[in-house]
Amino acid sequence: MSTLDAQLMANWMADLHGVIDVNAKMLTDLDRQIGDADHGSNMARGMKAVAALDAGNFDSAAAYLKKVGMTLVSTVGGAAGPLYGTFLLRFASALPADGELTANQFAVALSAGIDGVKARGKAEEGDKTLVDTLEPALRAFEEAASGGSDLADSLSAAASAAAEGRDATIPLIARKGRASYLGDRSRDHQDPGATSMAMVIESAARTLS
Amino acid sequence: MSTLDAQLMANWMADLHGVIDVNAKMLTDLDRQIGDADHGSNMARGMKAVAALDAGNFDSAAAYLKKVGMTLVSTVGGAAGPLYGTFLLRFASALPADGELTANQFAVALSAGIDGVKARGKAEEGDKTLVDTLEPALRAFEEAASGGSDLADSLSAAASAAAEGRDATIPLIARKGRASYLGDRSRDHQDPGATSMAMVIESAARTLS
Amino acid sequence: MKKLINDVDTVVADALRGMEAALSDRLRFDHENKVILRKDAPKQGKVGLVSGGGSGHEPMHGGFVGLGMLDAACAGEVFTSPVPDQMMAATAAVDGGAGVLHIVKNYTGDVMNFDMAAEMVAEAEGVRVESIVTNDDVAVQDSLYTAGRRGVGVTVLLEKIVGAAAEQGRDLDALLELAKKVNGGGRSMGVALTSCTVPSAGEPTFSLEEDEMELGIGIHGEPGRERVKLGSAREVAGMLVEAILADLDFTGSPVIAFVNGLGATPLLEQYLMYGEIARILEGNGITIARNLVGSYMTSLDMAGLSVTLLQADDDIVKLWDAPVNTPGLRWGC
Amino acid sequence: MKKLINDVDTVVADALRGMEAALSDRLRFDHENKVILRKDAPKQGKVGLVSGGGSGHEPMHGGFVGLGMLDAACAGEVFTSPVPDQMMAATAAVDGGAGVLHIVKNYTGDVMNFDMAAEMVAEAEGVRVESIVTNDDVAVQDSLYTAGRRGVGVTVLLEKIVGAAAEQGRDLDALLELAKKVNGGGRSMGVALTSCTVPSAGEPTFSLEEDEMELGIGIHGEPGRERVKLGSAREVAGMLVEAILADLDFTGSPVIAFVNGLGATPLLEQYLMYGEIARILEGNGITIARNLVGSYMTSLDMAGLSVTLLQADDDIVKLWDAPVNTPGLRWGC
Ligand SMILES: Nc1ncnc2c1ncn2[C@@H]1O[C@H](COP(=O)(O)OP(=O)(O)O)[C@@H](O)[C@H]1O
Ligand SMILES: Nc1ncnc2c1ncn2[C@@H]1O[C@H](COP(=O)(O)OP(=O)(O)O)[C@@H](O)[C@H]1O
Ligand SMILES: [Mg+2]
Ligand SMILES: [Mg+2]
Ligand SMILES: [Mg+2]
Ligand SMILES: [Mg+2]
Repeated sequence: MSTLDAQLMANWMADLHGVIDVNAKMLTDLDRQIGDADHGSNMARGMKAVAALDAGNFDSAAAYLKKVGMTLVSTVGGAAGPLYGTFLLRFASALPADGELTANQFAVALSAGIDGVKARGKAEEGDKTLVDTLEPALRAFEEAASGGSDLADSLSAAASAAAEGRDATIPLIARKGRASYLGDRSRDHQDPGATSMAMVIESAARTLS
Repeated sequence: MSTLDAQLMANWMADLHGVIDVNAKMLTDLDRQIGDADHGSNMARGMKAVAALDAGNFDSAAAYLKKVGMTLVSTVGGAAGPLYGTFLLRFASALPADGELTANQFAVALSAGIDGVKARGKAEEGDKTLVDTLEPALRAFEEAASGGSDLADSLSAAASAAAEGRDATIPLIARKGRASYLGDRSRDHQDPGATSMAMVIESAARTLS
Repeated sequence: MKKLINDVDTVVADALRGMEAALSDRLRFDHENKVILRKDAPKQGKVGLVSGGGSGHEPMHGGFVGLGMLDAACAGEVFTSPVPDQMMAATAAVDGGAGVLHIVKNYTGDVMNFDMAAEMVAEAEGVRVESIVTNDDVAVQDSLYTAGRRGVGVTVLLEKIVGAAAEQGRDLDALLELAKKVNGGGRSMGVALTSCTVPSAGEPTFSLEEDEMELGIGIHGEPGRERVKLGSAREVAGMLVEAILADLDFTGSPVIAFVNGLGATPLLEQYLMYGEIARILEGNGITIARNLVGSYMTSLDMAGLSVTLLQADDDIVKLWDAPVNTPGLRWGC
Repeated sequence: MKKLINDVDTVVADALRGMEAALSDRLRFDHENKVILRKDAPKQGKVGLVSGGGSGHEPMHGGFVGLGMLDAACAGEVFTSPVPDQMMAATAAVDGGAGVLHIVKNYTGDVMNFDMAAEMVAEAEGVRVESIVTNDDVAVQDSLYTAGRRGVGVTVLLEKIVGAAAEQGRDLDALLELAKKVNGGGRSMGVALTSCTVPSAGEPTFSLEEDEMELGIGIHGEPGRERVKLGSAREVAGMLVEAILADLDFTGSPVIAFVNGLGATPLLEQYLMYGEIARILEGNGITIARNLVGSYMTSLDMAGLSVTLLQADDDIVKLWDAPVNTPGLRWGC
């Protein structure tokens, strides 16, 4: 049972901050191969700023996560900044003000976040972007939840699907973002944004239930 | 017995041209260590221009060698250009118009050439320059000649002394030219100009008698 | 990695402090937002010109702020688009009541961040903002399957030309139209001989063999069309010009020819390449009205260069010749 | 070796052809002698200013030919002094009856070649020639046991300042005196992070470990004072400024501070370093009257930079501010 408040979301972000920090070099290395070698430092810079937010200053989960979204927009830059920022802003807007966090509420918020990402970046599943992590994660989450799983189980289903979605970017040819310049040569590389987004979902599974 | 004419000097220069060409890379490598990595290409450029002169157009050894000196001045550049050019201009000016080339005449010409180099470059023996090849060569030549040796024997004495003078530059600290910037660090390197100048004397020994 | 920096995290902030120390007689610095401004901004009644992008391309864009070019430039982290806050601050600071034109290079990050900024600033401050997205790099296929052609050398020429027109007092609609004409009539192609090294990454972005070059390189070290054998200057010039001419016909009007060093390529080689390129253009019946040779849009310490051709009608040539006074480009005053 | 060239033997000739293609509206080229001239040379009654040296330092010297700077520059082979024929041709071409000043960097080859040229041109053409030999590099001990300090950054400043004075109509004696004052009041110190590669040599002149730098580097890759561990920008700035201040007192008058990139060092790092240097100078009670930041005197593709300080009295500052119109330096017109 998770109480839907700023602290819960701050736990998520604190966990994610740690994961991104540890993996920043790896994310940058992935981006070196098909991008411009900055995804790890971009995300780390953003999460550092997020970690400096004090959950105590926010009176709801939504208010806190909106600030997280704005903070990412204001600090990450590049493609990831607007995308991660929009994801969290829309995710936050779809959350109820308080109460328990239910699987259904999470699904609605996740779906809203994904819509925001797709509207901003115009990518579809299969374009070798972080959408390739998000879409399977949402599908798995919804399937689990509609089959009666609680938030925790639905989140772990989503996390597995996110990891699979991330891995599935490897054989793809990129059609959006910087990697698309490579054409065929983008094949056989794992997408950095899909990789960091899988960390987001995995971190949610660890912290939100 | 050597007839003092343009053709004799052209033989000298043709031989030298071949030697410089073969050793250009080595001279540049020496210059890389204590200079600016161009002595070989400077000398090769100059000797190529000298080789293009037609001895048939000159009515004396002196006229031909003056043109060689001017050609080196006009094509070599750097420190070597004025020094080699002055050397040959002064050498040429001290030659008699015609007749046989005697040991004594060669000694006078060599001495005049050296005076020109020292006036131009202000280097003394021991400064780790081509003067360190020239001075011992002149001393050995004069000693041999005054001991009754003919031109051929005096030249081979000079060539041995030139090689020794060149080798003797290795332990020296440079006090003139670009190598002097190195101070102590110029020690344990053979001077490029002393090396090319030894080829000049050795080539003279091969061709002038 | 060998760089004259203090800390990979403060490279841009430190460089802006140094730039301010050197140029505070003509530029103003908003360090909080990493925005470089004309000292006299906002100019009442003049359309404000704002550009920006990742740092590491200097003098672009900060070095092009001044009379006859930009009113403000936003400096992102190295090779990373600036964030909307920076663009909003810049836009608000240069708005003189006649609206603001955003000059954006076509990269996903730049476009999305400038988009967000334009939306937010229009809402918050009521400033009218238009955007021109430059996309002149013929190395990238402009298709549904890519993020579209990248914005490269034309951006510099556009900032000069549209900057001159803004200085003359043209309005936002006219400037947008002019900007579209410039972007539509310009094409570029680049080549890298060596990789750049991003400070925060600490090692070269890619590596090339001693006899290889990357044809169609992007200014952030993005891979190009193909990796080919290093050729002579003449051959390389041929490949670059050919790729451009295959994409757009340049025989119809005179051109501005721009040879741009990517960072580590000596001016000696840039001039040498310009000579080869000019010869090829002449052979193709193309007249060069004006030229620019130098390292104006760099990629940190990358060795290589890019070629940009721009169709230049009388209006464009006159605007090109108009006075400009920026740290990176100056003439006529 | 990776270079955009056709042939190591024709690099300079090819680059001059390209420079002519780009700049023939304002410069004239004597390709036989590899001399770059002001289009309007000789200017009757004006003292002619001639400089030159090995190529590979662009824009110095050819890029400094034009109004308010040089009348002619002689381009030697890469890193090799030009020959007297070139200097004689340049001198004869720019003599407007008021004599000619040779601006020579203190390297044995340059000095000897300019000396021979001055002797010969005075004899053959009756032109009055004076020479100023710049020797501002504090990395080298100025003693009987060396060829003396090398001429580096001050040369650029001197060409600008004395060029402005020549444009004003000062006579040869006055210019020589001014040139001596500028040279005497200027000092420089450089550092290399990587070696350059001379085209004809085909490989780097020296090699440094990943964590080493050469303190006191010469612009032809001549070794410096010592090889030390690579430091932060702040530390490196400290070492360079300290070496300069130990050699000459700069507290007496304002200075012109010149941070010069050696080729492959990004402008971003140059500005960052300028910030550090300005801070140190301030801390030492030294006032900066004017500054110049950029790659004006390069060493092919070497990464590194040099710092030059110049004592600048009112006359010098006014001459600095005077209009200049050359490919490499332009303002006021
Ligand atoms: N149009 C897009 N839609 C969704 N995701 C995108 C899009 N473009 C890029 N991305 C994601 O952004 C990631 C790169 O982020 P980052 O390296 O931080 O930005 P940049 O490419 O500007 O350097 C990619 O790996 C990809 O997952
Ligand atoms: N002042 C001098 N007097 C005599 N010889 C000198 C002097 N300066 C330099 N040299 C000789 O010139 C050689 C270097 O020639 P070179 O490399 O062609 O010229 P640069 O040093 O201008 O590149 C040195 O090895 C030295 O022997
Ligand atoms: Mg990236
Ligand atoms: Mg040399
Ligand atoms: Mg980026
Ligand atoms: Mg040399």
